[in-house]
Amino acid sequence: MPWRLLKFGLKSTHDEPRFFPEAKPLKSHYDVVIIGGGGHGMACAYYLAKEHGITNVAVLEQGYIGGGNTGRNTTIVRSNYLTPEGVKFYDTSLKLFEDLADDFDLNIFYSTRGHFTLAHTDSALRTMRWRAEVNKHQGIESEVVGREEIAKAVPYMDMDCAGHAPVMGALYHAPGSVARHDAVAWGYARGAYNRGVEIHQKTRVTAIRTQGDKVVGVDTDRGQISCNKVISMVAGSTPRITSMLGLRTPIEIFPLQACVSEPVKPFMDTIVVSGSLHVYVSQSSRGEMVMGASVDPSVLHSTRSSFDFVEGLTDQMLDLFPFMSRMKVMRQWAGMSDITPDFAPIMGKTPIDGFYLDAGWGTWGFKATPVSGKTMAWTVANDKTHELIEPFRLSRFADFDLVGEKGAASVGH
Amino acid sequence: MKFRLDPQPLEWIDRSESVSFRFEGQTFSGFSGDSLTSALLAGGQKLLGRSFKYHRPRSVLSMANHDVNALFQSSDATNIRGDVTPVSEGVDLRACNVNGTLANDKDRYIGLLSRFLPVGFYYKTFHKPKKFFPYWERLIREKAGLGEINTSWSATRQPKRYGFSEVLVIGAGPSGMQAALSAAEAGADVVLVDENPRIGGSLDYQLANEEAAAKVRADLKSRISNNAKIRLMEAHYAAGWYTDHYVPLVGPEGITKMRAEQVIMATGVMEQPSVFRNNDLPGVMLASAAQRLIARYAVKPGQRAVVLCGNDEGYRAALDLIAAGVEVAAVVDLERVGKRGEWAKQVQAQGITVLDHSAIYEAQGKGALSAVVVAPFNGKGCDAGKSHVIPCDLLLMSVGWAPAAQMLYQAGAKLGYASQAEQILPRELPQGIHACGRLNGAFTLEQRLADGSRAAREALAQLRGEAVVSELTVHRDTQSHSHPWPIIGHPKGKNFLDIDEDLQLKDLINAAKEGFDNIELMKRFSTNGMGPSQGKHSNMNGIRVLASVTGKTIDETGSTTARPMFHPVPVSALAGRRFRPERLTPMHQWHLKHGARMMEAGQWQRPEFYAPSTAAGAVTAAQREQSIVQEVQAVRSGLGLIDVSTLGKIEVMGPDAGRLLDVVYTMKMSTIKIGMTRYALAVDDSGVIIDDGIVGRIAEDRFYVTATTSHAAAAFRTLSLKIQELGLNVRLANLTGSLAAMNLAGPASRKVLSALTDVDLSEESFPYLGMREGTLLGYPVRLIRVGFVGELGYEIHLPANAALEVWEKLMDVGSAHAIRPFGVEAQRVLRLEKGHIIVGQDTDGLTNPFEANMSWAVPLKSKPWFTGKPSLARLKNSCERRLIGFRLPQGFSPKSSSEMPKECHLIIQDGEISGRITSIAYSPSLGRIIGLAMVDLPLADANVPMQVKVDSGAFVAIEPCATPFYDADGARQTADLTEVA
Amino acid sequence: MNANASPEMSNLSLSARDDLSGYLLTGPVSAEALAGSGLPLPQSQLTALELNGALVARTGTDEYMAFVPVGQEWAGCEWCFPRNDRVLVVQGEGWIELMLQLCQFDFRKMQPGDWLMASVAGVNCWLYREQQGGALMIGFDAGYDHYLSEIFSTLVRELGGKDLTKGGAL
Amino acid sequence: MKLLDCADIGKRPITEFDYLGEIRIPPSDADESTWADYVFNRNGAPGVLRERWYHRPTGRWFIFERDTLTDQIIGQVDASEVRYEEPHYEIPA
Repeated sequence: MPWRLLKFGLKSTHDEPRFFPEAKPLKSHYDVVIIGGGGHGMACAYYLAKEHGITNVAVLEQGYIGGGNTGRNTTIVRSNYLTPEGVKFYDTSLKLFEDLADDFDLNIFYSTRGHFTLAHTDSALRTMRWRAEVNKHQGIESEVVGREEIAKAVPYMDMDCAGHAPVMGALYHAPGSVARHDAVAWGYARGAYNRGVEIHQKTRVTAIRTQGDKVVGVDTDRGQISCNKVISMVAGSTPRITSMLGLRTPIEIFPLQACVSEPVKPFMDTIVVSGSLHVYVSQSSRGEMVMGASVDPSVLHSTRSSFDFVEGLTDQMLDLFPFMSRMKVMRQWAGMSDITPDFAPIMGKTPIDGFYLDAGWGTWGFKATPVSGKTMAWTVANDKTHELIEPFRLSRFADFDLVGEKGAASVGH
Repeated sequence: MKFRLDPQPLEWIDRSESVSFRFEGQTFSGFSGDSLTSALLAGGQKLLGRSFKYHRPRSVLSMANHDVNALFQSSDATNIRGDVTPVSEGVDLRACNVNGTLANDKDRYIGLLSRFLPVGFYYKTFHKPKKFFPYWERLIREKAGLGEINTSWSATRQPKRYGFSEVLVIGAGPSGMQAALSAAEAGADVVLVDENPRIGGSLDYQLANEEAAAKVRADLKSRISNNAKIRLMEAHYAAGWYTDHYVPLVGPEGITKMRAEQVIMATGVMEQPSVFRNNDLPGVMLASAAQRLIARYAVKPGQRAVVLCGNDEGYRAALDLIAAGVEVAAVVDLERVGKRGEWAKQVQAQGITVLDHSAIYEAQGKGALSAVVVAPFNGKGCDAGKSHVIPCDLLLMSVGWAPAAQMLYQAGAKLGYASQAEQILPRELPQGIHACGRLNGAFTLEQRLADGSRAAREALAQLRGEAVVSELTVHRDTQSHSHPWPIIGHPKGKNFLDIDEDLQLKDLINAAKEGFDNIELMKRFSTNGMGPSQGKHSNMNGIRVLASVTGKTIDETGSTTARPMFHPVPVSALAGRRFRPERLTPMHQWHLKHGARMMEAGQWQRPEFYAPSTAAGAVTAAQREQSIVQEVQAVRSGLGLIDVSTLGKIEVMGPDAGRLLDVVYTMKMSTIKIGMTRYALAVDDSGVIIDDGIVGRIAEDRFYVTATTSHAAAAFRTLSLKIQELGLNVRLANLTGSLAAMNLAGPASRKVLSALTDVDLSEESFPYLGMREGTLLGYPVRLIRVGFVGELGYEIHLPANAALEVWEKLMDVGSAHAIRPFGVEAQRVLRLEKGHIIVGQDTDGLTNPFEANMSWAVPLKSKPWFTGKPSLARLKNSCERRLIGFRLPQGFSPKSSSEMPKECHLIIQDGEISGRITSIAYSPSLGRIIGLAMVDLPLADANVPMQVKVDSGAFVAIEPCATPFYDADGARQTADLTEVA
Repeated sequence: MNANASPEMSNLSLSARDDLSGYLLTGPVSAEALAGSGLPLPQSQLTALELNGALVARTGTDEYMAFVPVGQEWAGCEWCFPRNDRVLVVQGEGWIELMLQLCQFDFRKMQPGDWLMASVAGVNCWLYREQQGGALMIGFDAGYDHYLSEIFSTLVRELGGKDLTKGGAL
Repeated sequence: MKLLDCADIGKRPITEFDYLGEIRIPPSDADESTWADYVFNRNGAPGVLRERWYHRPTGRWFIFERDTLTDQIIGQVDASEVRYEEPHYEIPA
């Protein structure tokens, strides 16, 4: 029972503790500097402090906490990926998500809804079965379902898609969930702050200083810091940071757009994704339909919106949900997806001693927030890449040992 | 009590045409031209809705498309905005988000709990214990959202169109009308757009009773309607500004996507509310809302009014109330009447009491305004001790404006707070963007007109490429029209800052105290400005509160990102007509007539299989399986014909043609002899297989290339890219649509075809993998002996307009050999029997040729260069898996399909995933199930039975075996089988 | 936008040009082959010329698209390939309003004799305004005929015009 | 929607183009790390890139210098400027 609310009612003042620290000057030295105050950055600081006792840490955020991709994604959490290493990684994350509210003592509205990935062609259905089989083998709840099961969960969906490329089946992933993305960043930030970590917003890193191949400090627009461990957790800004060190990566930045409808009374309890129609939709706890599609076709370092995005999305959406034509789109925005050639992240140590990378999060970063924080904290604390993220090492490209996630993606559409 | 006024000079309603409709079960009648809200008010219905969180009674606020508390729903629409939606005969409306009825909303008691529901309360509770959260969540979700959706509604789509203009003027108020006229009179092609059904803007409701304005209005409107260079678009709002001056204009008939070279923003300003206790009571509204009700709809907004003024405009509103017969009990001035202008003098001349340095401390009333509490105000807060009550049923708030600058921000303009004007004003404007009128701080009629001409002058200069120094600030008013702090605290709260979201002043202050003390974090934690009006009447006050709490300036505090859409846009307008290109082969109708079940292949439609003509409609799985088997047997034993017109078909000509193909494909193409073809495999830079096809040589400098259906466009593009990159002397012709193609395959193919073509089909002069040109039924034709399905056969390529006739002739002549048309599914089985791969099925996004068991197609030594060569050189000795053939025991037929191995089932060894089935099918030719599997090494080479995990979870053993499974030495496709055995 | 052309009395019509055979010519000899057969030779790229019912567009350094009236003998040349284009024609009052629903181009600026290659309802097309009468020809691969003809037919009827491609159904 | 201002065809909407990314010249006889760098790594930081765009309706190629931060097209580059010789690669013995 929400007894907690009684206390608000009975007291006239509202003396809740701060989530984040007041703005303070930078210290001259920190043991660890985390660039990026989004979900991943805050999670890493949280686990460094909580699990490794490392608290002389500064999180440097150029904008505001959670203002990057953390606040711009469509908040889906799932683990029905294709490769064994991908499935292990995301499933660890999903299990961590389930306990975050308790860990933070903050309601992140983690709501398990079930997740349908629709297949409209034979080849798409084959890929669904491939993912289902790999998932099941690793104990993940994931199976190929036919039109009847889909109709039971989403009775209002037109499976014949206005007579064009009807839905043939879907990959159903019962643990698929959504969560309040801001709250995840706030929860981790508060947890880190309460354990002594410093959080500096409106602080932009302008250079990373090295001696030989070793990190020795960071320059910011609010002063210089000396430190021997720097972690880049900036997703869409990764190339700007890695180019400071002359570190070459395959990452390219593509805008990923999304939009919301005006709020309506909730009717959709599950998450629906269509591979070939390139759309995904779920209904937020406020009643808005949160809708997205694939990344823009060309590189751009911007979160500008485009009109042809919302035109294409709504056109495809009406094939599945004709009644949505009576709704209105209220707002559209964009994030900056750091895309990799094999649709898998780039994590762990780098050739530069003391510089660690957590990047390549494309359109799959939010769901990895807890596990990336945890494994990167372990990696930094031990200066050794955690075994769960070994397959995502930067050197895999030079070794021609790409992660197989791309295998399904390009075939599945 | 009469609410409808006598005819107003500029009213929009047509009194000759009454319109009746129902609201909450009651019948109302308005006039055509009324909005739903104005007709309801005219019918005495003041209560229009309930607030989102506390379900407090709500009515009119703006009459400018921000009234999110006057949202209605009908049987076929939801979230209908009463303040701007025209009445329509017979519509039956209900209020949104009420539990029960509007008058008796059972959720109205939530307001009493508000003490227990502070800002962000839902983050602080309901999550412990974890298993109860779903229960709480369901409760919260039921209360969430506004209008209801009926999921059986059909899709409605409104056509969209493109529009073009040299100068687009957004907003047809005085400055916008003047800007359009000045631009048009200087020769520009102008579009003038306004979201209201009629132009005039504030000229027609704020200055309706102004003598000086009448002449200006008549003059502007007549010159606009007579100017051929101005295209007027009323009742269209601009959804947002997008790259390169692309502005979608949303109207009742759908969207016009306007491309302009210059954009003049004359979007005006949005009146801001004052924040005081119960400022949300029905009867409390923005002054401009009352003026709109009077001037446009001849609706009397109340009987006895108090007007709260932070500027001159409040006095104008007071005069308009008096003219409309509303008693003005008092004018409450946040500063002093002495500093006001002419309108204040006229109000005093009418004996109206004016209370200087005063503010509204509290509004009172049960369900509607009945009185206000006025108290001395020192610019920061009220002295509650010296307050007094004034009974009234109408309170107008005229305390200031926020610029409608969303599109300026989207276009990249820099804006900043001008303390002289107490308003955010444009500072730097990007190329092609101009701002004028009240949006730019010009407030008197003269200033607004002069600013419109200025903006037009500068737009014309930029249009003509002339350098121009902008005089952006020249016509700005010297005195302010907004009060910097119309925000009054109250110990008992209910002083709403965001009326949409039911956010009280303390909620924002507390959010900042909890660390959410920057504008973006405060918005997300408190949800200020996240409601359907997107902060139009709450963002500015929100910035003022945060600035005061943090001690920063307005500019330092900044503002949240102004995102499209300006007003929510119907999905039916956004989606527009359904344009999904579909491409059909010349034999399409024939296929349909002969029972073909079509499947999508990119934009093409292709026959999947041919159901017996007896089967109408859906076909059972067994019928489908049987048709496919019969088609396969026809090809193996007699004759089959498949439409392959969807293949990519490209002619490559010129001295460097051979070199080009050597670069693009792995194997040497420049050594193909004239009249012969070769299998062509394409990989990308990283060595991954992306396409395969056939290359045939027509002449020394001319080749004919085919590519898979899905890769056809990309294949042509890659060839043309290499030509440009390497500067090769080659020409291309994309004949994918110009030529049709069909594959006549089967032992009788030579016999049947030779009767119809002048090409010598003998084995000596037309060997396997040969390519010959000639005629067929008099049409020019190119015949290729391809091996995909593994029978003697001829792929016939000819002009598309000749294809149907040839197809029907072949079917006719072939009937003697039991010819059957066959589809993609049968082709898949036939090619599988020959062990051929399908790119994209047997290979995935990472498969290289060595894994696909095609090292024979990778001549690393003999070719100096081909795309991907260095990658393949590296991958050659780091291959970790291989594609192998397998079969199931003769007669294997499981009870249920859950026991049958399927494509993408996994091969498991010692509990580890060691491979997957890529292709599997019953082979009619071998009478057993065969397939291909991508298997990890060393298992792939061990040549031992492998375990496949099937749907049921059981394991089925599969036995590796060499491919091709059928006619291993290829005798059937190379032998001279002139007679069927 | 000025009010829709009132449906009843518009002279907007949709018809088709089935009297043309299309060819793609490429390579150094193509200009010579065109001139040799009395066909017009456009000088700059992406422009077109009409002569005696034939239409020739220059689409590359030495690449041309030629549309020759059926029956007019045409020798062709070494690298000359038959095209399989369907050609629709839109003319009459409201043709601009129709095209603005399908193609992002300011058709008010398209003069007779202008050649344009753009996407129409998602299909790559060539467009040309005839010298006489200014009717707009829209050419595309005939595989899209079913799709595009239906769209044009619907739009023409919606704008009060007549679809003359549907045989007698006026 | 962004317009690309092209020689010969004027300003056409970005939706009529395919984006082929930054111009990259394959190195000849490259060692393994140089070649892997060419295949996979990109200049991902915001800045001016020379990119290829393919206009589908005309089948023409355009090379633009574009600032990937501001999306401003700085200029058009002639194809001859970025032409390269056919690379070669000998199998290490």
